[in-house]
Amino acid sequence: MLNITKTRDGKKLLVALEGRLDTNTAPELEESLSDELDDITELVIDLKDLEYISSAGLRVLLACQKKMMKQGKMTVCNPNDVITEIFEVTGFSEILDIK
Amino acid sequence: MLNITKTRDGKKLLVALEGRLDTNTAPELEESLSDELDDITELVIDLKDLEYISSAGLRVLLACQKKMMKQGKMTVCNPNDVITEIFEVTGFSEILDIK
Amino acid sequence: MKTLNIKADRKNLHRVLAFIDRELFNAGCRMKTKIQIDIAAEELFTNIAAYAYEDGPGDVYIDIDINGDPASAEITFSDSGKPFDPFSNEDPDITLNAEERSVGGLGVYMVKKTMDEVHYEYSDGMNHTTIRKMI
Amino acid sequence: MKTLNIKADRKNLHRVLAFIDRELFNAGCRMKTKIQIDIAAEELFTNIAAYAYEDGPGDVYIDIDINGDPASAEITFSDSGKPFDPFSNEDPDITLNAEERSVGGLGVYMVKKTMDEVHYEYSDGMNHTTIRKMI
Ligand SMILES: Nc1ncnc2c1ncn2[C@@H]1O[C@H](COP(=O)(O)OP(=O)(O)O)[C@@H](O)[C@H]1O
Ligand SMILES: Nc1ncnc2c1ncn2[C@@H]1O[C@H](COP(=O)(O)OP(=O)(O)O)[C@@H](O)[C@H]1O
Repeated sequence: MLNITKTRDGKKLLVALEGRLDTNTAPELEESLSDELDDITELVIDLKDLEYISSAGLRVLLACQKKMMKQGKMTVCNPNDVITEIFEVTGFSEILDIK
Repeated sequence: MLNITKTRDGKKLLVALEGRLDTNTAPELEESLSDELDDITELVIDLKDLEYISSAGLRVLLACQKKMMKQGKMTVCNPNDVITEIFEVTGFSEILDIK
Repeated sequence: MKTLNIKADRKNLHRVLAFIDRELFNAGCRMKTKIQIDIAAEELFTNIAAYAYEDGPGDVYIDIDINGDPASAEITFSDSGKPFDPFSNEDPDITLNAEERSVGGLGVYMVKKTMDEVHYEYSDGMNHTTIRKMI
Repeated sequence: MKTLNIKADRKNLHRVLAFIDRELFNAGCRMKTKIQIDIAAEELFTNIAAYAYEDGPGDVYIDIDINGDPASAEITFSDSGKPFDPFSNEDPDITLNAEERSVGGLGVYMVKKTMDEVHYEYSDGMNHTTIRKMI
């Protein structure tokens, strides 16, 4: 299960994820953000309540990062221990701006 | 999340539960069984893949047990450690026929 | 110590558990203990949601503190609803058979039985209900 | 040792994880280790679902065995799809920046990096892919 909470403030979008970003739920996030990012210059993805991420989830984060590099910036915050480790071993800690 | 899988064999009904039987999902089980039990004489509830049960879940099991005592029998099987302990401290291990 | 401030609404149960689980996770808690603590937290939170406030959901503050060696999780639910000590309820008679059993009173009883310690206090106009369990 | 026999269909992922989690739970596994093992199992199972069988989902057998002191979980995925050693793939270049990075090849790499041991064997017409992790 994945809960996605989006809060928009002008050209800034905060996306809070809760639950699991896995092969079954990653398409939901992709879908939920697809129309939303066009006029956004600052994207913040809050992982505080995200328990779990698999490569399907990393793929969506990478696609967002690529898009946002063209039009502004993206920050990822509050990953838990397991997710921090996943970011490290996959090199995503170098690619993403993690707070 | 709760997955309910029902398998009917004449007057016997096997209900396999998977996930969590909590305050939010217990009504789903109640609803799912409400029309189903009328002509059943043997009800088996398989808890093998049930992780979690709260008092809301016990309430539904008790209601099923009361109904089935009038018309046949009910068995509950494969509870995990946590659920076995819950059955013990609440006296449900005396009320239910647990396999 | 971490605190979550949330509306006492049953729909928020998964947020409450996500908050608690994160702290238990960081403390290296075992799966079984986590599930027991989650069940106890569900019982207390849904009772506050159901009974504490008469005119729609009020606030609940949930504090979690992990301390000691061996480590314990101590979780306090605070609400400003009507004063009520859940642990003063009479225990249900668990020796009754199915026909005689009613369905009430099991939640708080499960909390008492599965936690290592429970505690209630009314102060500053608030109910403070605390559970403690070794993790 | 416990075995689950299931169709290699992504929709069955939660059943695979429920099966694995139950054994980890009974063995007193910590939450963090459980999540790491679940992620690795997801990667291997979804790869079999995506690539192993050409004409619709075939069977997968999942064995889990917990042994040793300190205890390890050893999980083997067996399928009779096309012979393929996932651990022979070249590792992705994780030093590339976002623009240069492609999205493939991360799954198996995560498994290698987060498990204590991985192993592949083709025998009796089946792929046997094994992971081991101390719990
Ligand atoms: N926070 C609370 N505020 C007021 N009354 C409460 C509160 N929690 C529990 N109660 C009362 O205690 C009773 C027993 O609660 P519980 O053991 O959870 O069982 P149940 O909710 O199934 O009746 C409830 O029926 C309710 O009358
Ligand atoms: N069980 C399998 N059978 C056949 N090919 C596989 C299998 N598992 C993985 N592969 C191949 O290995 C590649 C890398 O897999 P993986 O690391 O999971 O990344 P991704 O699936 O994102 O490409 C896949 O693209 C696929 O070509």
